[in-house]
Amino acid sequence: MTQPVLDVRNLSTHFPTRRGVIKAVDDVSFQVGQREIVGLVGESGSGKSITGFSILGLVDPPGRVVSGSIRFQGEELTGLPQKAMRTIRGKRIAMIFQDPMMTLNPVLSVGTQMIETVLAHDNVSRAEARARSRDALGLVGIPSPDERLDAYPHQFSGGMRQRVAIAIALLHRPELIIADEPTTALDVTIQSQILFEIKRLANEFSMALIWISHDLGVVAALADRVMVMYAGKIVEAGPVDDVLARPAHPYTVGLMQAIPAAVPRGEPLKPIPGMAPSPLARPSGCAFRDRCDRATDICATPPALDLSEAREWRCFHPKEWRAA
Amino acid sequence: ADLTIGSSTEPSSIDPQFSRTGNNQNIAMQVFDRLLETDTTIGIHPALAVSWKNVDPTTWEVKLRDGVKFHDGSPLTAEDVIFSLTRAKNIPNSPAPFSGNVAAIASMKAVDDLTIEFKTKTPAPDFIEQIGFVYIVSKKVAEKATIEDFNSGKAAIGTGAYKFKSWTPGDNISLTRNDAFWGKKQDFDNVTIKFISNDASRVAALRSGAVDLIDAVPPRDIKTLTGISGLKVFSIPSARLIYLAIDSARDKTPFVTDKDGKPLDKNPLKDKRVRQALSNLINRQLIVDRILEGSGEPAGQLVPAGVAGSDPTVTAPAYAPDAAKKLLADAGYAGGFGITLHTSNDRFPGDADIAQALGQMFARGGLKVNGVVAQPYNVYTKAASAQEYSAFIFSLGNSTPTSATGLRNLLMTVNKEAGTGSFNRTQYSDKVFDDMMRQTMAEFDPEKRIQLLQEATKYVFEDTPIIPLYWQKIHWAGKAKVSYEANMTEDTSATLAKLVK
Amino acid sequence: MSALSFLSREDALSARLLRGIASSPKALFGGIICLILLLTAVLGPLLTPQNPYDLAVLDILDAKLPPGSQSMDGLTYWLGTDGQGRDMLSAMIYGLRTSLGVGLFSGIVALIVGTVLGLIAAYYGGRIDALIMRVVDLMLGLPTILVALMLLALLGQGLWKVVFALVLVQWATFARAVRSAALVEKNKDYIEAAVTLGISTPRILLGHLLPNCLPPLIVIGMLQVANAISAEATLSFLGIGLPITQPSLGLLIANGYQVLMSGEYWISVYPGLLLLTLVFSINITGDRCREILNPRLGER
Amino acid sequence: MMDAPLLEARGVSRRFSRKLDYAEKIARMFGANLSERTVHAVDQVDLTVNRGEVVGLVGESGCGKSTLGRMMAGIMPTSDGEVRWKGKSLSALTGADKRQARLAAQMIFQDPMSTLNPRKRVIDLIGEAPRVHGLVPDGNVRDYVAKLAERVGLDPSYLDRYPHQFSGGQRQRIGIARALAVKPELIVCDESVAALDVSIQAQILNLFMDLKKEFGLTYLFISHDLSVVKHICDRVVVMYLGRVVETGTPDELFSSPKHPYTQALIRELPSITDRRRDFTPIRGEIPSPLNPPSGCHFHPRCPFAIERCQRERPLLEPAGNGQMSACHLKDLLGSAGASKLAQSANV
Amino acid sequence: MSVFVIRRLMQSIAVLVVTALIVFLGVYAIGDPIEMLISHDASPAERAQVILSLGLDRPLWQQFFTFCWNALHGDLGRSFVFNKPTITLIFERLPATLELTLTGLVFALALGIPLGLISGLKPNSVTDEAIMTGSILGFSLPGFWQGMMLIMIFSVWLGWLPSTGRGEMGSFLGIHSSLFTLDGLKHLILPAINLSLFKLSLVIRLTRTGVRETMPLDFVKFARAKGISERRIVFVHVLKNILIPLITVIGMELGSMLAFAVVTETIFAWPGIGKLLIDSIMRLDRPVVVAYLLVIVSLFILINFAVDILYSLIDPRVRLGDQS
Ligand SMILES: Nc1ncnc2c1ncn2[C@@H]1O[C@H](COP(=O)(O)OP(=O)(O)OP(=O)(O)O)[C@@H](O)[C@H]1O
Ligand SMILES: Nc1ncnc2c1ncn2[C@@H]1O[C@H](COP(=O)(O)OP(=O)(O)OP(=O)(O)O)[C@@H](O)[C@H]1O
Ligand SMILES: [Mg+2]
Ligand SMILES: [Mg+2]
Repeated sequence: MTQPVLDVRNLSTHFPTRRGVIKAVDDVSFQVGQREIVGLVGESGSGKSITGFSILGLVDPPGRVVSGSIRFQGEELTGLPQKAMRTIRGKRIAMIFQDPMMTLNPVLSVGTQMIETVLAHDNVSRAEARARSRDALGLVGIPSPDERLDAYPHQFSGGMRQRVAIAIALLHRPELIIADEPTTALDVTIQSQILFEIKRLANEFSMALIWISHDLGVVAALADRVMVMYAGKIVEAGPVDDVLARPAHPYTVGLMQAIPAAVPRGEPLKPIPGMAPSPLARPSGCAFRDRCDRATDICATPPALDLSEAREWRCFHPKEWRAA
Repeated sequence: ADLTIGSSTEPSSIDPQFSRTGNNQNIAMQVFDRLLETDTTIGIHPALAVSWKNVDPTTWEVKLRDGVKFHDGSPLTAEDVIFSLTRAKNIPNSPAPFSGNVAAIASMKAVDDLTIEFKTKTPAPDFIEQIGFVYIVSKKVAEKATIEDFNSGKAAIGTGAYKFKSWTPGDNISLTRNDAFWGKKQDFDNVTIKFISNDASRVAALRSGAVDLIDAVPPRDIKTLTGISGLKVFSIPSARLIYLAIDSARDKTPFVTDKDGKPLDKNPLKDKRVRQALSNLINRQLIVDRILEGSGEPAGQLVPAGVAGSDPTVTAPAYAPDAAKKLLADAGYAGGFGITLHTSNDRFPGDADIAQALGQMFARGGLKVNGVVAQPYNVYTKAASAQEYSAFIFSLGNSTPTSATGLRNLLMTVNKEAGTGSFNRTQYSDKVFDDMMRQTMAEFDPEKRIQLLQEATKYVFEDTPIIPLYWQKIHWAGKAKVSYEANMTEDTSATLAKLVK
Repeated sequence: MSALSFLSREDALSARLLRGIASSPKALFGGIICLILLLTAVLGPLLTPQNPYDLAVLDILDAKLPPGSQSMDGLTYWLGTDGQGRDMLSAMIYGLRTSLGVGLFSGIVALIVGTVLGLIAAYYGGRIDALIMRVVDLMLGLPTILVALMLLALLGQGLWKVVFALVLVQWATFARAVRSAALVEKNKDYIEAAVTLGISTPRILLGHLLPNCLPPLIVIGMLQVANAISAEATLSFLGIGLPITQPSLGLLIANGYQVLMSGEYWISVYPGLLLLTLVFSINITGDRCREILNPRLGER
Repeated sequence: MMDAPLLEARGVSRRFSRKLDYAEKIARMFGANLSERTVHAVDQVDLTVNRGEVVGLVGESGCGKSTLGRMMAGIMPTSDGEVRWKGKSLSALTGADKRQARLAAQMIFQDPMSTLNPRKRVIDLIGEAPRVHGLVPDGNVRDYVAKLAERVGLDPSYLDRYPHQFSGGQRQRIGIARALAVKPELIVCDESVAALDVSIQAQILNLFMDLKKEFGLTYLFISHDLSVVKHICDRVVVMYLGRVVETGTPDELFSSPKHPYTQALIRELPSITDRRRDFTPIRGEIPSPLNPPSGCHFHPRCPFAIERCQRERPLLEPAGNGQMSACHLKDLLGSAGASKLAQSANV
Repeated sequence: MSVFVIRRLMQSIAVLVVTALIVFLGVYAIGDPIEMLISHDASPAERAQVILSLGLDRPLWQQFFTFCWNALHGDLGRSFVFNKPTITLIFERLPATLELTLTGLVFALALGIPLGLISGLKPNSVTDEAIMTGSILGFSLPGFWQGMMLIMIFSVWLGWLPSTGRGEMGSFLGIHSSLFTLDGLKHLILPAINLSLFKLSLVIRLTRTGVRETMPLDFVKFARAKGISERRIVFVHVLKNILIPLITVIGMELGSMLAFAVVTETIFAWPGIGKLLIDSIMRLDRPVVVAYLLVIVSLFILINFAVDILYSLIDPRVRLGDQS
């Protein structure tokens, strides 16, 4: 196996607050291979975004990465000085955010925001930077990109803005893109346009992609591999076909059964019982224990990551799983 | 040498005839001259007029000084004087015109270049004093000049000791010495008058060395300034009387109550004994010492000794609380009554404090002081003139050589046509006094006139129409290198300053 | 956002404020000082050696005595006396009463007036809104001094008139704040939900809209009280404030300010320091409250 | 009037226009190019909701779903057309009848936090309306609210808490209990589950279904999530830019959509059974309702648009199987042909 | 834009008329100008003459309409005291006030923005606490007391700076100002500090709040994710956003500084219009008071106009002419 683009090991990111420490990301390990698209799913607050920010060193204070290692193309990112980190951000790892209305600075023209990104990393002339920005806009399917460079974000629709954000991410042909729910705020038809573009471009530029989403459908459509997060931990991971066809962790099972398509029309849905624990008061051991119908006493101790070939899960009682 | 003066006031115009108020006079007297000039105790002396003669009761002949030149080099002639006195009546929009000073003139004639013959409408004994205070402008220059021409300096051509250079409104006026001046040669080449209205700032300016001389030094700073080496204080008791006006003419008065604060159906202040009692309750010397830091002279009449008309037998009423109590008891107010005092708070130094001190003294004397209300002068004066108060503090500065004008305006019965009682805010009225004053004003013999004035003064103050408190002492302060002639007319002028050799 | 919402706690307002103040030493200090000053003001007459308002007990013979002097009748003037022979300590405590009273009272009245008008403007919109807001603009544009002077002329001098003048210049600030808060709240779904539930307009205005506009108002109110105290002091400085026989802190400073350079510093400096402490501690506490209530900053 | 539908919209339109103010009028007098700007949020919509039915309303953001929902619930007046409640026009109702009709149609909103007044306790949030309307005697409010709370799955011991002390799903339950408290017959759910996690969403949807059975409620269910609509609705109405473009039962609509827009919507819906698929998005952005395209609003984005689509507004007409569709193409090709054409063109 | 201009014009006219009316009535209510103007030994005849020549004998409404009529012809009347056109009087002194306020403003901005940035970027640090406490102090000190203390300390005790007047004037590019001479600058320092201390506090807090509200926004994080330097983020991305509220407030404050320079000008004997106003009120020089307020209100309007235009330059989302 070739060296992974990203190799995260035992990553923990904590937020110390007045009421206690929030373990937003808790001992998370995963890898992203070359040209691989990895989906990261989980319910709200499970730590998906913070995982993404941890990789780029963008966790807002008071939060910080407390332990673990993040290796990008073999290079350790944790503990890297800001300056060195900056040469990686935007250049080799790019990120796209959830809300297209908020990611662009409203008072700077799109061109400015693109050109500065070029100039931040490459020592080129402004004209050259502008040309590259224009090309990037063209790439994501924005018509008459030259004129649009002088426009301001508010003159774009949500979908267009998200494309601009993608164009910015693509400016330096990064090796890895982290996309944090970039289509959640968009309409179905626009979402599908964005998914289409991303897929095409990832392929074209041989980029690796981490796609964060709470929508299993989107991940299914896009990803090669999927990781399921619950309460700060990855509870299950594996090839997308595999995981979705035969989920092992009860949480993944519950997640898949809760969607309307899982039951015949008009039948009651099957929600996971209970609610997610508060990040401040997670039960010891398996955090899903209280909501799990298979839980036994042993679940009060933390389950180890179970590695079975390409699949992995953290559960004492996985749903029966046989290798394909 | 140069002189920088920090002045509390600013002129409203450079046109010397525009306004008769002190701030305008201060500038005018440096650039222009009058027929007469006053000394520090308001005695009059020849200036542009060298002599005058009363030919008959309605005819006067005035001789002008020879060799006087305007700043533009042209000589002063009778025509200029006639022009100036005519002009004084017709200054457009003048808020305080000299029209009263020239009202008596029936006709003027230039006998020759330096002699003028005046005819008056009625016999006017003080005629020369009236016209003597009008500033003389150059006919040639002023004839077509507007007020703007004066302010810009174009028409500010006088005969005075200094030439007008420039005026930066709100900031300063600058003057240069007139080397062709007819009078005494001045010590200063250039004079800058800075306008610093805030008392503390003005004092600070002197202390920090920004100015050489300041006027209107607040009494409370005298002690400090005297103590600072390199600074000097120049003081004089002025002819400005601070008094408590008493609403004695009306049957009911708004701010006197019984002891519980209920209105009285009778005005106690109508009773002379009550007024005297109030006067006796006041410890004038204490007020002067404590509130004014000594900057005052207890008063019992309108003008201080030294000003014509002052009667030496009328002294400041003594502090006599026991006598006062008796007087009150006699008047039927043994238990006292309630009273509210009113005062301005920005008109003269310590005005609000004095009212409070009076309040204290009245309270000790058994009265119930319902309040002491201090207001800005603009608000206060309107209400005071509208007779809205019962007992209120005012000041009256006497700038004429005798007390006649003051008495006429303050204590004679209000009569628009006769022009008497224009500042009689309490509507005080006494027939006998009115007659005495009329007789005085018609008297040509100066000696006799003064005697009559003294008699009238004695008569009227017997009745306590107002309660005189004290005459203000006024101060200038300067650096050691200058000396200043403190004067009763409260003038601040470079002509009064000298360089100490 | 829903993941974070447990952080933006909205317990009872008072609890949040208290907790917020207690968590900042600076604000706690300010709050305690405020309380002490408030208590002093309330208990004033019990604490003072002299009734500084009673002209009969004053004696100008005692005027301008330096701190620590003895009076004729054996009283010690710890902070000296003023130009009327008033014990400065007593005068300052009474002055504090007046200043705080004027500030609080005018602040509260202005708050009520401003709130009602602001709510009306926001809820009804259109012409009523435009009219009220133009008046607000005008009020905010007119110099305080001119307004106060005009009022003084019309009404005469006195405590209530100063209060009235301060209300007049302050209500506009509240009206503007309420209006902008109400415009935001008005569009929230809970108002629409109330409409759907058939709840009457007055009830919606007072029961639903108003309580939600309150937090910024409380803060503005607090800061306005500090402002009003300062404003009253400035008015007094310009000679158009309170009756001189019942000096507020501002008036004491103004009186003493004139003798500041003549060496009698205590007449101005002590009340000045007290005023400064008062306004400063209110501001410091109010400031913290603002920080706590600003939803975009959240708690530390 | 037993057979009149519970709620019916007839040719309902809603325009939001910003009138020119005096300054703009003056400017126009001087020749400035200004006109009133009008948003046609809802444009001549007919919609029937029968008693006991769950009608789904889908469409993209800004297409007028909420506006239509509000008009149906009687809290927003119509610009044109009328809304009939049990056969009677809402605008003609007065007094007690009007209040009755208003209370009978309740609304549940998207963001559970912002629909709850943060300064009120649960007991007041739910209890206020029944109390002021006199539906329950004052002394019984707590019992009444407690019962409702229990019914929607809230612990009645929480009644004295404030909304922020609840999770998103619980807040939505409070909102539901509040609506139920005035004994409505119809509930308009405006994106009521969109903000919730899938699992919570499932709980709430189940609750809706239970309540429907228990109280015989009727729902107008607004959502942009087709899979949800498909699951719980008896009939689906698809809107595009203020107009209804297609209606039908979910089974029919999802298996054979007639309108090209509906087809695209359904096709682009991601699903977990459909992995690493290729996307074939419809081109173009959603046009602004400020100046919608002429003719068929969808024509600029439609892969099959013909010249007529630009000119003429297609009417909502039966398209077989009880479906209705507003598309010119079915006239040309026949209803079956249109969808076949659509499918072939996109593959 | 034209709509914007028209709307502003109409509103301005209404505001001006109302201001004139209120002030007219107000000054009339205060007192009788005659009492203030005439000399203390004036005779009744003189008094009558003055009343007549100033037109004070006519009923108030007539005076008001005459005034309005003349105002329409650009004549705002003549000062009772100075017998100068009020406009001349005001414009003679306006430069001094403008000089003072602008210097004060520049001072407040030049010091306030950096301090606010420092505070906001390191919230709750010792520096922040110090700056914030200082700024509250700035709010709390009554202006007159502060001015007095400045004079006490810097002029009287230390003797470093002059305390009164405007100092020597220089001229540069045809502009007369005390900014161009050393003496003039010295005179300017204390009053400018006095005037600006309050605004300085305001600017500090606005900037700080702005920074604190802007820093957590997505676009800042996105800019970081692009690898932009922190400097550029603060000085371009954040600052430009902060400028928007800052400009609004500064606009308002500049107006009020102009109007309320009264206290400073009184204390420092600065020959500006603030002092003219207070003097005119005290002397009941009604034409000056009315004209002053009309000029100030017009200035307010002009400043607001300029602010709106500046606003639309900085914030591309704002389109002039749109209501709210
Ligand atoms: N600034 C912060 N301070 C304290 N806790 C935080 C902060 N940011 C995030 N958290 C906590 O970290 C946890 C993970 O948050 P994260 O944003 O990664 O969730 P998510 O999975 O992305 O959720 P969503 O789907 O809602 O975006 C949450 O429990 C959240 O409460
Ligand atoms: N009060 C209003 N004033 C002006 N325009 C409005 C108003 N309410 C809605 N609109 C406009 O009407 C159109 C339809 O809005 P509506 O809220 O009904 O859409 P929607 O389908 O519910 O969208 P979403 O899915 O985003 O909720 C939008 O373009 C909107 O901008
Ligand atoms: Mg997230
Ligand atoms: Mg909606």
